[in-house]
Amino acid sequence: MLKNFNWKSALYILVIAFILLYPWLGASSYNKHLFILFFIWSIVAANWNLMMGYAGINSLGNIGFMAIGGYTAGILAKSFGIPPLLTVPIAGLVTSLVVTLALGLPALRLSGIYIALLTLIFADTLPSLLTQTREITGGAMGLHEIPPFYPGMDKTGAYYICFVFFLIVLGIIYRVIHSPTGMAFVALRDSENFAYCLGVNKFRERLKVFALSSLLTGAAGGMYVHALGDISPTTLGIEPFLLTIAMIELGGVGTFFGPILGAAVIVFGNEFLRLAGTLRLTLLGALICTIILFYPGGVIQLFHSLEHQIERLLKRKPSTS
Amino acid sequence: MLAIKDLDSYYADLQVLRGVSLHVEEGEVIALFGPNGHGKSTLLKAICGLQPPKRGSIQFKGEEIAGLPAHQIVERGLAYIPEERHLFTDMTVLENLYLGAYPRHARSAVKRNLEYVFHIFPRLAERRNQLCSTLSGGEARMVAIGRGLMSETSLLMVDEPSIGLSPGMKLAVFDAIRQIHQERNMTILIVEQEIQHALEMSNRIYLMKKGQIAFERKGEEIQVEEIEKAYF
Amino acid sequence: MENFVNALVSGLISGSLYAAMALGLTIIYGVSRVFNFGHGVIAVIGAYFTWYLLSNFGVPFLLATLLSMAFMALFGWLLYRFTINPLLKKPNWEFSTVLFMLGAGILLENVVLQIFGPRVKSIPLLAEGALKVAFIQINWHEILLIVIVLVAILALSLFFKYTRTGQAMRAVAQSVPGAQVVGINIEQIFGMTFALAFVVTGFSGILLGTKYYLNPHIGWEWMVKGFVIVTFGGLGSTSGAVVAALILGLVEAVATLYLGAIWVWPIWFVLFLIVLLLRPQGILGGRA
Amino acid sequence: MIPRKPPVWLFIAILISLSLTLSACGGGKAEIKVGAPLPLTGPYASDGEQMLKALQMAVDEQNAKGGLLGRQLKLVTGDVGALEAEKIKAVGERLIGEKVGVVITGYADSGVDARVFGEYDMPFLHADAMTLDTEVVAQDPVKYGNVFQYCPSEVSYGIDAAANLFEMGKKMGWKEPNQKIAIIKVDYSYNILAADKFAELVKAQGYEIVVDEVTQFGVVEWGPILSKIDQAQPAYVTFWNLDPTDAARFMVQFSEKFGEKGLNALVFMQFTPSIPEFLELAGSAAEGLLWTASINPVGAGVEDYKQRWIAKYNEEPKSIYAYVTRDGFDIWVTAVEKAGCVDCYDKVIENIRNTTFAGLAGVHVFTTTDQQSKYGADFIPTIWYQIWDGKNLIVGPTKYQKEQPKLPPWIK
Repeated sequence: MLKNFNWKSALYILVIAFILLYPWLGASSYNKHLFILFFIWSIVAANWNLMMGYAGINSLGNIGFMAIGGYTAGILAKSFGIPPLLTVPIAGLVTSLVVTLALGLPALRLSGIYIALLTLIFADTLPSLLTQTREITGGAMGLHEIPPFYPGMDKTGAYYICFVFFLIVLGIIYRVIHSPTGMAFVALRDSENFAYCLGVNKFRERLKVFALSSLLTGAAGGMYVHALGDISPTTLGIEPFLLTIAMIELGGVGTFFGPILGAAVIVFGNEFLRLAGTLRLTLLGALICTIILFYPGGVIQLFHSLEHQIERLLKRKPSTS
Repeated sequence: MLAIKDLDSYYADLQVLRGVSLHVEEGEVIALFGPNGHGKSTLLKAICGLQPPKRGSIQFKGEEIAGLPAHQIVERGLAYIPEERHLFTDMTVLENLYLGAYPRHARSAVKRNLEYVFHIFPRLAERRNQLCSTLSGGEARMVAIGRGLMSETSLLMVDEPSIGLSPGMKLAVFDAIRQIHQERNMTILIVEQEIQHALEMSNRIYLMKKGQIAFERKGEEIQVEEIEKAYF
Repeated sequence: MENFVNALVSGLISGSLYAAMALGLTIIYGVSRVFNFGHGVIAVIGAYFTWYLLSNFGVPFLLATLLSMAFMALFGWLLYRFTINPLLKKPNWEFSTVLFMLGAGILLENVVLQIFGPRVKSIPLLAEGALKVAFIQINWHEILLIVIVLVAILALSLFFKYTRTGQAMRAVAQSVPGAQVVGINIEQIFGMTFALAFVVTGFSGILLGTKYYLNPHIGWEWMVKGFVIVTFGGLGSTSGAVVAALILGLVEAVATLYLGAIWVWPIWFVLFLIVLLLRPQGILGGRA
Repeated sequence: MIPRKPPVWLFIAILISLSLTLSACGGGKAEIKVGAPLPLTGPYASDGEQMLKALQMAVDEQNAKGGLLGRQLKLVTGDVGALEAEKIKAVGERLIGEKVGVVITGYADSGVDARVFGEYDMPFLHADAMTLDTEVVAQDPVKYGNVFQYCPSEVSYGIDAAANLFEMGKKMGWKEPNQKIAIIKVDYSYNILAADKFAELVKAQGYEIVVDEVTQFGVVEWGPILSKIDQAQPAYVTFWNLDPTDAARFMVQFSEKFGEKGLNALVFMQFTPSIPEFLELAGSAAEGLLWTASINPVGAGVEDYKQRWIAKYNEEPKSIYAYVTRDGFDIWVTAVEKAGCVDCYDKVIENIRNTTFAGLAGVHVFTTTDQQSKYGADFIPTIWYQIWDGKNLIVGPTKYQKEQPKLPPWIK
């Protein structure tokens, strides 16, 4: 165990410790807000990456999953007074059930870009469904004043609850990636024929990922509405969609830490870029283009090269001194 | 005509060709034998520019062509007929053949070459307006060879032309290749697993193993059994 | 009955607009397998460029269109040469091009916003007046629109069938190694494909601009509809895209008439699902 | 395949430029920050631009006068894009973080900005015209006491239209052929709540809603919906959709369908023709259209303001928000001057509550229940316009009327 303890583990512990202590280190409400967004979006991105990067399901509809979860939790809490401790898991289950049956079963029989387009259209259908059901969902107005996790919750409370959720979901994803199922995905991704020989049932394995990923994304939607209090069809708009895709690609597709790093860059970067006024999106677009052209592996690639350099330094030291 | 020296080629990090050297003289038929996965196809792809080699030299008609893009190599009169055929399946036989004459130098000879292809493969003339996706395996192979001939080539590289064909079709394909060699005095480099047939028509053979040339012989000097033994 | 026929006419008009949205997309995807996620913005740029020439220099419509086509061709070729081409050489090109074009889309959309401002612009109609037959009434502008779209599609299919470059594009579309083997310069053909597709996309932007009006953001909507149509009709198939566009346009009109506008997307989704499950390659797509 | 070494310097350059932009936001201490969440990108950017110009001009003019209580003002803006709740919240949190003394916007809303700024103490003045933002004030006046809407809410459109639309026909000398009404509304609370209020009130008057169509933004082909209108032959066609392109397409296609054939109906729109693009896009198709706006540049001093605007920006003010945003600013300035301090929020808010301010949009007096500007001819009037010769002519109410309404061309 001690042998495994290297500077990297130290770094993880430092980061987690920092996040834990941050509200006590004089974080402004704004910064806490950004961290909450970061926790939730990185979960959405990580699950999306689980589908896209690991299971090879090129879904473009995950924002829709999140919205289904968010609306489910919001309606349950607001109209039926169910406590958030229950609405979040129910939101996840409902999302998983609806999405897997209505979208996963048909979509996974298709291949490649067709899955992408079917899921995209699925997500685009949701706003008109919301309009049709506006007595319950509020239509374009959305749902507001959704009860927080507990009465009188402040930003710090939401911060810690979302952080715990963030750790749990990342833990699940980590386990999944390193489980036999996860290995099967990687085998599928790398060589379909080889995986077939190993007896991997592609459809079933993919359906499992689909169900799990939509479950966690739906739950993230539930967390979102309880932490922030509102949801409306604008959450399904083109910009959140683009930004989440950008998180995954920017961070590094098919890596565990990629989407988390990407979410950090986008959530914090996008907010900082707000200072650039109307040039914000121009700069963001330029940033995405630059990174893809010069860092095709995403930001994680940069970290890997840094890691190598640090490791080289660490190795060299004893011999020189 | 073709002289290869110390060719190294990689597939990702895996070295597939290790210092391959061989030569093909004008009018010769050269057979390249060797077990599967030992670099024969890679060699042909390296020559025609589909998978450029990492090191070494390829001289074609005295000119260095290693590392040139595929289309420039075809324009110099070198045709490669891939094992996978790579036909344009949603086009007719005729369209496929016309596209074979895409290189500039081949355009003036389209009519003559087309007649010649139909002379060698009368069956293609019957099927000229049929989509390639509807052809049988043997017919598709004929289109692939015909498409190669259309490029007004001086060296024809054929990769496993008989693979996956019925015995009768195999014979027809080998006959056609022999006919092309005899009637047009075409230089041919052929990779084949049907050792017997290929050996019969070759002037010389090379045997490749583990990315290297194991040996080179005159066609009449070697027996099928000897080659088969060398595989193991 | 009267309403139904009028709805069909509306559907025909929407359908031809949708076909215009899908054309450029299907050309690029068909040849290079790059899914252009910046498609809508490219159309918007073509339209804005034309609008700029029309309103600031008083250039005649036809000349403005031609100039903007030339600009789009250059733009497409440059974009391919300096960004897509290097990306295509990398192992995960399929998704990196998607993301790159997404990023480029955001970038260009906001460049358009910076240059031309947020206010809505309009491109003048192609013709005034209307044709009346019994109770049916269609504007000449819209008839012209349908005709232009049909002519453009016909011209494209002739180009693909009979010109050397067009044949080479089809060859590349069907088999890249096959095309290399017959001596087609892949990079050159890709470059020309992007130039051609950008011309077509820019041109469609002009047509759409007459009806939709222009703002820097409108392109995303065109793109999403274009995606639906292209998939519905069969990726890479021009004729499939046209058929799909007409079907979806008609379905939209009839659904609006009898059920209400809000039903259009859900019905599209179900239709889409059915078509994809029965024919995963789309209505007229060749291969899955 | 050997991956290319990424140019680390490029990445570092990006990081540095990011942090430079960041550090650039640190400012002086003595100045008062005016926070402004505005839609600067996205579909509402053209209004957002006008709001920004109005606030910039207000701040500049105040500073030229020696500032507010001797302190210079500084405008701090935040882009809320397409009015996504998430963005408004983030922008809100950031403005609060910058310790702004007041938050003013034309509109920045998807129904959440009142909630975001209601959490804090400094005054928040908006002209969202949305019940979603005033109902929270009514529900919790203590918590949301700092939120003011310096215009009436959208339902006032419904109330006003139900009261005056039928009068307009009579003024034209037109007799309604039946009591049928068509409602075409977009799924957006600003429009839907107004339309629903209208429907409720006219039904009580004995009218019948024969077409009730909800759409989403971005309708291109109005044909099928126009066919429904044709079939139902209502006496009134009312259109509630904020998007000027939707509205312009509707009018163009309406006049194509009924221009010659005729339809014995008045056509009414909520607000949208006030967005300048509408007239440009709809052109002659809009002739004869009736519409109302609940905020209008009708107050004293509008002409002078317009001249100052032209002098500063070399162009005319382009939307109603070029004017009305200034009222929000002036109300706050007056209240601060009266209080003699900026940070004494309770005092400032109390002064705003007791405002009687004659501004560019009329006389602002806030209601005690939900703190929105009172609606009415003596307060903030809803003005009736009819479009003739490409111009918006004021046809009501009587106090402001300049022209007599006339029968639209499609009534034969």
